[in-house]
Amino acid sequence: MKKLINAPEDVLAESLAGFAAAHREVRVDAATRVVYRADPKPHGTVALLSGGGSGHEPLHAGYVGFGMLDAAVAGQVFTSPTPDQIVAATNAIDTGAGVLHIVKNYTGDVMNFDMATELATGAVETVVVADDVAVENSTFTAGRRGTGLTVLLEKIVGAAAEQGRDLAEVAALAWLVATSGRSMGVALTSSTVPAAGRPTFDLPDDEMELGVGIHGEPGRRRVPLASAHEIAGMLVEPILADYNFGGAPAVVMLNGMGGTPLIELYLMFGEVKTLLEKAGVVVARTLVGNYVTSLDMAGCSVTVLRADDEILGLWDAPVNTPALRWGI
Amino acid sequence: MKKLINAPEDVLAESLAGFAAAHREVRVDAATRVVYRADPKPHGTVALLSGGGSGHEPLHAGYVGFGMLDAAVAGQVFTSPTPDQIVAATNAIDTGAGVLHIVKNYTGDVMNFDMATELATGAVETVVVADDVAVENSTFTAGRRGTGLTVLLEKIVGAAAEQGRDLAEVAALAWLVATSGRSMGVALTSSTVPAAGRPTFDLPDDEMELGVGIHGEPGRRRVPLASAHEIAGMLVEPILADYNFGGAPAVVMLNGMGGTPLIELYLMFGEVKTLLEKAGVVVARTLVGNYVTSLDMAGCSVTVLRADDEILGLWDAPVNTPALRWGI
Amino acid sequence: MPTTTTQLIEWLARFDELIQEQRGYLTDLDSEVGDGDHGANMSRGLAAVAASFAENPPEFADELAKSIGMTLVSTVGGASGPLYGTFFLRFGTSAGHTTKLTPIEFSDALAAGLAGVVERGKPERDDKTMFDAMEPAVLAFRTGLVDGDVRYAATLASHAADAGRDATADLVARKGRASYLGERSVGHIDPGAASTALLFQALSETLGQEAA
Amino acid sequence: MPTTTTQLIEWLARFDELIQEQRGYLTDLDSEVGDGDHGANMSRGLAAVAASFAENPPEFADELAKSIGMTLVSTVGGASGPLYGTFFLRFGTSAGHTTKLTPIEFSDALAAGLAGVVERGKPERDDKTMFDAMEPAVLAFRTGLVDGDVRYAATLASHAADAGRDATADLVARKGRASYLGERSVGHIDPGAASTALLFQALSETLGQEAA
Ligand SMILES: Nc1ncnc2c1ncn2[C@@H]1O[C@H](COP(=O)(O)OP(=O)(O)O)[C@@H](O)[C@H]1O
Ligand SMILES: Nc1ncnc2c1ncn2[C@@H]1O[C@H](COP(=O)(O)OP(=O)(O)O)[C@@H](O)[C@H]1O
Ligand SMILES: [Mg+2]
Ligand SMILES: [Mg+2]
Ligand SMILES: [Mg+2]
Ligand SMILES: [Mg+2]
Repeated sequence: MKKLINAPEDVLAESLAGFAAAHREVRVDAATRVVYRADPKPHGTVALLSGGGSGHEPLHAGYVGFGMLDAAVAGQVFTSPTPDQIVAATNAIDTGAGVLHIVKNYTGDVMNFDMATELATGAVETVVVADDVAVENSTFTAGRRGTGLTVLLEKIVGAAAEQGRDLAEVAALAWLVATSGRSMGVALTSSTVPAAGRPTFDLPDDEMELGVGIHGEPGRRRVPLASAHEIAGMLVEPILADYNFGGAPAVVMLNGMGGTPLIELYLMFGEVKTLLEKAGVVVARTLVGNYVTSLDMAGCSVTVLRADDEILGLWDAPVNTPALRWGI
Repeated sequence: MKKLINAPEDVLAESLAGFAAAHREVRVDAATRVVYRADPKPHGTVALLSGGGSGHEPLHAGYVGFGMLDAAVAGQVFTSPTPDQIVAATNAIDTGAGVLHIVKNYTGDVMNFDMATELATGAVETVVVADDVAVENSTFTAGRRGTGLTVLLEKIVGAAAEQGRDLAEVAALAWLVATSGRSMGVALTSSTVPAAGRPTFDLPDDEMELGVGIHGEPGRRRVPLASAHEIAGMLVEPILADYNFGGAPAVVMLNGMGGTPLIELYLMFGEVKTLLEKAGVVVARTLVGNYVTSLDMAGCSVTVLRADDEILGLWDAPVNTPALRWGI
Repeated sequence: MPTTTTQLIEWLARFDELIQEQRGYLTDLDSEVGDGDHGANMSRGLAAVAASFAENPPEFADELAKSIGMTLVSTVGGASGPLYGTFFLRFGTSAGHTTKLTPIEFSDALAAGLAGVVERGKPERDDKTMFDAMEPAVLAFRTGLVDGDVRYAATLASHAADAGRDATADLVARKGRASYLGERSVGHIDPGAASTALLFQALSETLGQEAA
Repeated sequence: MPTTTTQLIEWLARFDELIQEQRGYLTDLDSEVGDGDHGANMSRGLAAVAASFAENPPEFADELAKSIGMTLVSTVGGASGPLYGTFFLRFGTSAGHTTKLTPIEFSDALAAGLAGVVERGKPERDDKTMFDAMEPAVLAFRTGLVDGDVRYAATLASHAADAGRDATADLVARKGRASYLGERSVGHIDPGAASTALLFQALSETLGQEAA
């Protein structure tokens, strides 16, 4: 395992410490592993909390700041945080208007956030993101996984919260976004969990894992390595087959898994955009880069969100976080 | 070779096309491979041009926009652009106040920019960035390589140009910055040039290349794989040995080489900052992420720039580019 | 012979020993159908529980079980943390503010814990989860009391849990991470079912000793 | 017998053939001490020059050499592009607006090209660059004219270039990418010196044929 780390068990704590050292605009509580805004929201504004296993940086801590999250709770690498951490963060950011929990749909995350909700003092609403079309029959599974759409939701709903909308309105918008987007990913290599020390799965040089999760869970199927053009098709097709984006403007993210350089991500985006437009999708806003990663995994994912003028307006609204910043 | 590409010879053109599709704020001239601001600077303002071989994304195209570059010229992967491209870009962005060429110190880049300068119609000044302390006795070599400091220089000098300073003042500031910063890098793996199809150099699982360049040129020496803490020492020490940063505030960048995830980069930054502060360096501003890459190489580099209030002010000034954005 | 809080502590202490012994085995099972952290998660959690016994633990069953539950909830993480945590939280509520539990009270507490797991994870029979080891074990314990003592009941429960664990191998996972594998999950024992079997093995060993 | 612009074209056409033949060899040399693109760079550039001859090339030496220079400059890239480009740009300026060059005029044009390379890259003797093959070749050509024709001069030049190329193997690079290697560059022939040897091989073959 070749990594810029010290002892594997210290990776999370030390990385959070470096994050705190790098960003004055956030405050990190090392004990509970929670990242907060340095200057909290005005009283009476709905607060947003997200969190999950680590290893997906910049998700979630990188999105703490004006226009997005109020706090992010970090679990161990690929392991959901615990209720006590979540409760501490929830109570700390509640300005009296309640807190929205943004949860990626994994059994562990859902149950830990559920328990935290039962223990929290103030009002809590929860939105569960389950955008990964790679998981097919969700009736016989834990349901679709939460992946790339989480970033778009945190941005859009975060902007709405800054406007002073109440908890019910914020939660309703969150559910609208959560149900209007789809994602699909591919891995060219496996990620290596520091504690494990070896790749989670072996992938031959001439194969790739299509429909992969962000924890190195296996994907839909293993297929021969293909060209960027063909891969774009394999990602876009199941997304379009699953939801009708026709006509409406869309926010499109081409996300890197952590180990793939920008020169490739831009090339992939070109392919994806062409396919989407051929299918009648109006690509209104775009995001290209490493936004929801899986440690050092090479690969990418595509997220498409059906939008309208209101959602585009919230997307364009000022945001000022370590990983996403504009209009400010 | 596992990459999200089509034919290797098309990587540059297709990646530029994707870049253009992703960013409305820039305009890409496919014929000359030049990226321009969508809306040019006001007449009479000094323009900034940089460029070099591709494979270092987001450098340079990602820094085209308000507060930084006016255009970026892209050469083939790891091969400098040609004078005709540079001349076209120079003449196109000259608003009458002249153009500053920001050149990384590689023989090919220097000579191609020199020829372009001879052929350009308007006034041109050139600053050469040579910040890589890994190259020891520059009298018997082509001199130190230009690496991470280039980003800091483009940001700071770009802000000065927006203020309306004249070409002489802008060039003088550029040289001040170029001579006040130092960088040092390490590679855990080799990058793979698409056209070559195989890693540029073989690196055993238990070794790393210390003082590596950004084209996969060999480094200062090959050493056993070490902990993040030890690596931080190997990077910071030669930087501090080469230049006196004592007392003054510094801008510090912890840069990823392209294949190393953010969780590791933040951990490394924590180590580096601690060492710098122990040595009396005042870390006033920080940048952590993939800013000057070497395709998919795993590793990182540290850049330290000695600053003062004027330089910090220019650093904090608004910038609005695809890869660097704040205050706007 | 009623069960004492001291025995509850012994039970969990033994569970901790078994988890630390079997950590690698649980991890391997989870690597095949999940994300390979069940061993680490349980070992972290039970070590914390054992540590909490060092500085004088509560003497009443409700407080003790709740502190065990809260410790598991706040240290295990993942899916198994809330599940095992809820099991002991509900166990405590049912046990009540006492230092001794009659066999029936103990059996009711186990049933309450099981109900908590069902509420938390909504597992159904044959979903290939810890429930498939826990439900038969809790039922067997109650059956055992019909014509035997807690020791006999615990032995039946442990055997039932083992059988339930082994049976998960033939099932297609429909809950948790393993469910993403669909058919590919067949042929592998569920890691949570395996750790639950250890929980009941520890119980029968503890109560067994006492009666010996 | 003066040299004609037709012969200049034949010279470069032959140079192109040799570069395409030796592309892999040049790349291997550059992989050892540089970044492994010299073969690709030169092949891209000379192919473009050859292509430019297709639609009727300029008939005057100055215009022809300048178009060759500009083509190289705008297609080769890297360090060798400006160097070979400047060589032909200066060659053209010195040759002047004529269709025939006397032996001395031709020799002067080569010397002007060499001076351009020196101006552009500031190479010094034994820096382990193309200069170490080019300088002896240009001097040998002039010497050859003292008691021989252009054909004899070109043969001497080619031999001198080969000798200069081979001698770079023993040198420590002090210019270009290879210089980062320091001592580690010893034992490897400089790729630019190798391509320059091909340039003069092409010259002697071209003028040789003509006279034959
Ligand atoms: N919905 C559920 N109901 C009951 N048990 C579950 C459920 N989901 C998962 N489990 C149990 O949790 C175990 C996995 O625990 P663990 O690996 O520690 O957490 P995670 O799956 O989050 O990594 C599974 O083997 C299964 O027995
Ligand atoms: N300063 C210089 N002066 C003369 N020749 C040089 C100089 N620097 C490099 N060269 C020549 O250029 C050759 C390398 O060319 P090439 O590989 O095409 O460009 P790059 O080094 O930019 O990749 C070297 O082998 C050397 O002969
Ligand atoms: Mg887990
Ligand atoms: Mg090169
Ligand atoms: Mg697990
Ligand atoms: Mg080269």
